Amino acid sequence: MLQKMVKIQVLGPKKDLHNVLDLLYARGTVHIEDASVPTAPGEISLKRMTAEQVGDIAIAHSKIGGILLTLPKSVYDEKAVAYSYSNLQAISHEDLLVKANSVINELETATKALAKEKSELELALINLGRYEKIIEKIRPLETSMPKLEGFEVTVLLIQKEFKDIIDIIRNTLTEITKRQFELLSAELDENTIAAVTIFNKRYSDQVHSYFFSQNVNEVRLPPEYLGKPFNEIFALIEKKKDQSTGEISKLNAELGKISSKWYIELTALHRILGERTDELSIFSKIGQTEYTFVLAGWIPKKSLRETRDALIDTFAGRVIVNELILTPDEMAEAPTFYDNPRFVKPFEFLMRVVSPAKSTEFDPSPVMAIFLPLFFGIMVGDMGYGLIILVFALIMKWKFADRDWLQHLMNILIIGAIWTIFFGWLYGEILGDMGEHMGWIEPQTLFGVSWNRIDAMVPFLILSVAIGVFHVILGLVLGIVNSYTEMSCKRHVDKAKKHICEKTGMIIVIIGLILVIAGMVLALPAALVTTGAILVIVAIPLIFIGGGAFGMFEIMGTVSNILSYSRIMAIGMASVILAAVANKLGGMMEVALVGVIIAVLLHTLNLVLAMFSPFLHSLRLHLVEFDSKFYEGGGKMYKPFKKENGEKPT
Amino acid sequence: MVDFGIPIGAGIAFGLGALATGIAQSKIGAAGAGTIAEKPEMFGLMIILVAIPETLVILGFVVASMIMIMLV
Amino acid sequence: MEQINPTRMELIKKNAQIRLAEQGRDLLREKMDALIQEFFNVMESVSQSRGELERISDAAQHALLIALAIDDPVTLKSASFATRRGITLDIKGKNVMGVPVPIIEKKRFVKSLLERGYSILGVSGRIDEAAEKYEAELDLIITLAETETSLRRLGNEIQMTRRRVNALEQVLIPELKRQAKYIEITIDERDREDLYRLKKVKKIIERKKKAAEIM
Amino acid sequence: MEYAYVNARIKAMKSRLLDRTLLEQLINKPDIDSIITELEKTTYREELDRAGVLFSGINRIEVAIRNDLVKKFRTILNLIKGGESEQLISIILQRWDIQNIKTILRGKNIQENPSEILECLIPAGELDEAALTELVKQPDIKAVIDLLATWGIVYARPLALNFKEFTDTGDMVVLEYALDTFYYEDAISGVKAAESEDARILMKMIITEIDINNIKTVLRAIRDRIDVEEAKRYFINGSPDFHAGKLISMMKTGTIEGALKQLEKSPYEFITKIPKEYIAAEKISAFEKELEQYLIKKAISQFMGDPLSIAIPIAYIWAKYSEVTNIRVIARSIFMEVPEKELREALISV
Repeated sequence: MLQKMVKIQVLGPKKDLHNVLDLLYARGTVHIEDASVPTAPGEISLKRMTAEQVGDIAIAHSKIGGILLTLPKSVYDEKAVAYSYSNLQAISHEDLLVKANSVINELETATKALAKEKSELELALINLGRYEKIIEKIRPLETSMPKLEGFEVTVLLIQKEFKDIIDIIRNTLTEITKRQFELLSAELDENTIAAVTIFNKRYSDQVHSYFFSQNVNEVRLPPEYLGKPFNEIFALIEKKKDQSTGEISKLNAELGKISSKWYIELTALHRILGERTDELSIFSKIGQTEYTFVLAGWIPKKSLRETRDALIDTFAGRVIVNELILTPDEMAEAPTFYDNPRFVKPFEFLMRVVSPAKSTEFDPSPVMAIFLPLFFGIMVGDMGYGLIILVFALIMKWKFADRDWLQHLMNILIIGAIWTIFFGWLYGEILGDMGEHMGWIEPQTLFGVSWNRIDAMVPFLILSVAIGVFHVILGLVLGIVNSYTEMSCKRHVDKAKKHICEKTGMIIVIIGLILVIAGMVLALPAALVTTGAILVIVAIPLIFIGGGAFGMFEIMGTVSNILSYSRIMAIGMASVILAAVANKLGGMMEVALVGVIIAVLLHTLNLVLAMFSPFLHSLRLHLVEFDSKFYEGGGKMYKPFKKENGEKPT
Repeated sequence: MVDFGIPIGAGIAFGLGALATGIAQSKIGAAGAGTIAEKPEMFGLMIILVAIPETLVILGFVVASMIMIMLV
Repeated sequence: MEQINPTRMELIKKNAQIRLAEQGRDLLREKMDALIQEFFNVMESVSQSRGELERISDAAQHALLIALAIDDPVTLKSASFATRRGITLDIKGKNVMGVPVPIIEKKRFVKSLLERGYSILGVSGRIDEAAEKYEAELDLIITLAETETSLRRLGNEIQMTRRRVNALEQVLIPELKRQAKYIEITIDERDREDLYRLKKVKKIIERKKKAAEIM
Repeated sequence: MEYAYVNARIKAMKSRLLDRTLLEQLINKPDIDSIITELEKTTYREELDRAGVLFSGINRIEVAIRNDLVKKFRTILNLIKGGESEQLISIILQRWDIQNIKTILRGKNIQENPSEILECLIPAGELDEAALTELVKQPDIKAVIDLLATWGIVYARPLALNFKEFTDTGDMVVLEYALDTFYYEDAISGVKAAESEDARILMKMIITEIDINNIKTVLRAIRDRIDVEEAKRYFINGSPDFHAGKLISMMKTGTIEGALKQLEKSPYEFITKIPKEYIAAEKISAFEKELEQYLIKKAISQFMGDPLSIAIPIAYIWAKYSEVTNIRVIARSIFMEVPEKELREALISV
């Protein structure tokens, strides 16, 4: 369940601010909000506090970030970083700044210079590629030109639609160079023609100024390649490329050297400076007047008293804690604080991953804690598998004691495994039908049905759909409850009323439909069928009022949601059949050992599928079919002002 | 003569469901890969989303088994 | 003062000087009045243009800010490459009551859309507007340069004239008047002395005459 | 081309674009440094770190967001490498090539320092940083065009064709205009040749863009009292609704109101509803803003289009563009202490 939150205002003399913050930090119960924003219109907004050192630390932080960006990531050793970090943690603010700045002084210029040189080389390399492309295209043209001393080669690029200009150029060149030239042209690509001319250097200026005024472009090459034959240029470019690549790798090595020496310390410094900046940034949320400070925040109702008493005791009444009386609209802004019994925690984790609940709505995690493992158990339902999963989960828990998310998942698996064993007993399954074959166990009989899954397929399907009906109706009821609480919130009244209307209608439709269908299949008295039909007819206007035309589609959606629960039976069937196949194949083998190996392999496969698929589909049933009936999510998490432990850089 | 109608019908029911699931999952999988590339924290949600079209093959399986069991 | 010759001739000279100074003073006063009138005329237009300039430079700055904010500063810089060129101004002079004031050849800097040197298709209207406002500002600044220079020159002239008038009025004319007065007094004094002396001589002569009769 | 993969990645990238509340937070920041701190918490962190080595304050933000834009566009080009969709996306990104070549030509025309020119280039198109660096190194305009021709880059064509007129008149507009018309003509012919659903989607966008450009040109020409014959040169052909005839009849009304009146019952009717005082003041930027907003909204609404088509990359490109613009507007406005109301007016609302 979610804890009820209250908003408080802490007021006190400015000189006590630091101590108040220290106390709150140590308590770790208050989720601090910006106090300088007026909560109601007409209220004066307060000036914000500014922390003195926040600037310096932020600058050092981002400078170190900049250095880290230029360095290649060297062997990242979380342990070493953590060690270095904890060492740094012990130093005071001032010393930390001094240390950070000395590191910056030592590294900044060097890394900047190296990075700059490297990026220049890289840019040059890209351009060499561009030049190479054109040279490669023109090279064949040039080979057909005579090579003459004292003559200059110029390559022109001409748009195809101006190809007539070539003749004009030829004529003009004849005039300028007194026939001492050669001009060859060839198509370069679909739009351009390349023309290579060779002429006496004497006329260079005249020729170039003539070209300058025409609709032609000269091929431009970097100055160091001017006047060289293209083949030679090509070779030169290749050489230059190799050279640059070599230099780049040399620079990389140099950066790598710096990195291997400093990376760990820099990472630790960066992390701690980041934390300090965050910590100091809390100041910008605190409002101030000339002599007092005002701090606003949310606190769980159950810790309010304790925190208030602590503040009042410590500061001898100089600090006041006001509990603000909020309208439901304002309450909707409260952060979400999950506070569930231990066995629900793993499911709370799942919900948080998807989208945290809003503080005002019903938290589905407890319901999930009941049904998700139950569904899992119904689907897998095998004593053998259940035991193996249990052992597996326990081993994983023990092996990866430090991974929070894995712990949560394994806890879910353990609860699921217990249900699996129970349902295995019910179905009479140990490693599929092996238990029954060996005579270890018999399917139990309940409600006149022997729950052997392969035989009792239809009852199973009916059971699954029944679970679906129950689950979906539960979801709808929760939806009504949520909408009812929402009605206290003014801006949502209309929406909430409509939701209630729609959801009630939906429940009635479901019941009506069931009556109709059940009546027809089981030949129930006609009165029941008629009642069902009447219920449906009554409910449809309700849905229409609540959800409009779209609501009508929702009926279809809801029905298919219910049918979707048939997956409980289907996945279970798939699992049991695969297990049976494994046993059968294993049994068919002549050599016992081969049979056992095949059986073990198939059972393992089935087991892996069994852990994954039923879990996923139970989760899906909750998130898609169940939650969509009432859950909105999108709340902001309660983040009390305290040290975040175990926080890892993302 | 053996009546092939029932197994073929069951096969079609299951096969088409599986095919449809495959098509849907390929798109969702690609999109999921894209999303995870940008936001690794979405991994869990993506797995669930990829599982959603499995409804089709599961319903196909249910129908197929019903055909096989109820009509034989 | 000692070197002043207290003669009647000198007095006549001084009186002539005083008249001249007074005439000059009156003339200068008239000139100053005229200059002041001109000064106020120019001043009015300057203060008007100043207000205008302030307004237009605010608008220009705002337009520039909007352009910078929406179309990246580098786009603006790129557009500025297209429009960058020097400005040549022709400056002539004119005389207002003997004061040389500059006349800047009126050339409009506000360009039309097609004259800015960039293709209008690739440059947003925001940049155009910023350019236009700055061109208008430039226009105004140059007009203002002309009028403000005139204003300053007129101001200087007025000050100089006033100093001259003051010098005439406060120093030269009183001094001359004092000198004339001195000469007058001195001449009077001398006249009285002469009279007395004559009377004394007359008395002595009469006494001598009487004595001669008695004897 | 596997759109499922590519578009899923792009959609994930889209989900990391800054949302309204974050922009709102940025607007409420008191100074540039706190904007940087806020942006450091987003995907801009890496580029901010990189830019922080050389720049600070507003420049750091601007350089970082520009580089991030370039990086994202390059990512998209790399993702859809090969086949028709790459060509189509390149058509959209080529606008940056055009802008870059223009900048280089302008810079060369006034003999600007190469490093100054290089600073103004945004290598978000097909011409990468390497190519632009080499182009900037060329001594003059002719050499730039020659190098483009040498490398077989299409823009050499319109430039070579009009170079003579440029040398005769010395008017850079000739070359710029040649590039602009070439871009749209080439885009239309490229898209027409493709004849696929993707091409149809892109065509709609390009036509809208051409219309918007033409309407802008008409309004600007009316405002600056430019002769119809002169203005006609600057129309871009290719739009079925807003062809030259329609545009000329808009121009002939001689007033902004008259021209706007002819827009009634067209998709661009919305600009006739602009406040009267803007129409009276002939404030082109107000119209321009509405038109651009329309284009961007239309492009971004493509996210709702076919999820397995080019619509998604198109939408992303524009969404990214508008995000970067909005960040810049906020940063600049806070830097220059512009009142919040004006800041909000300048934002592109998405």
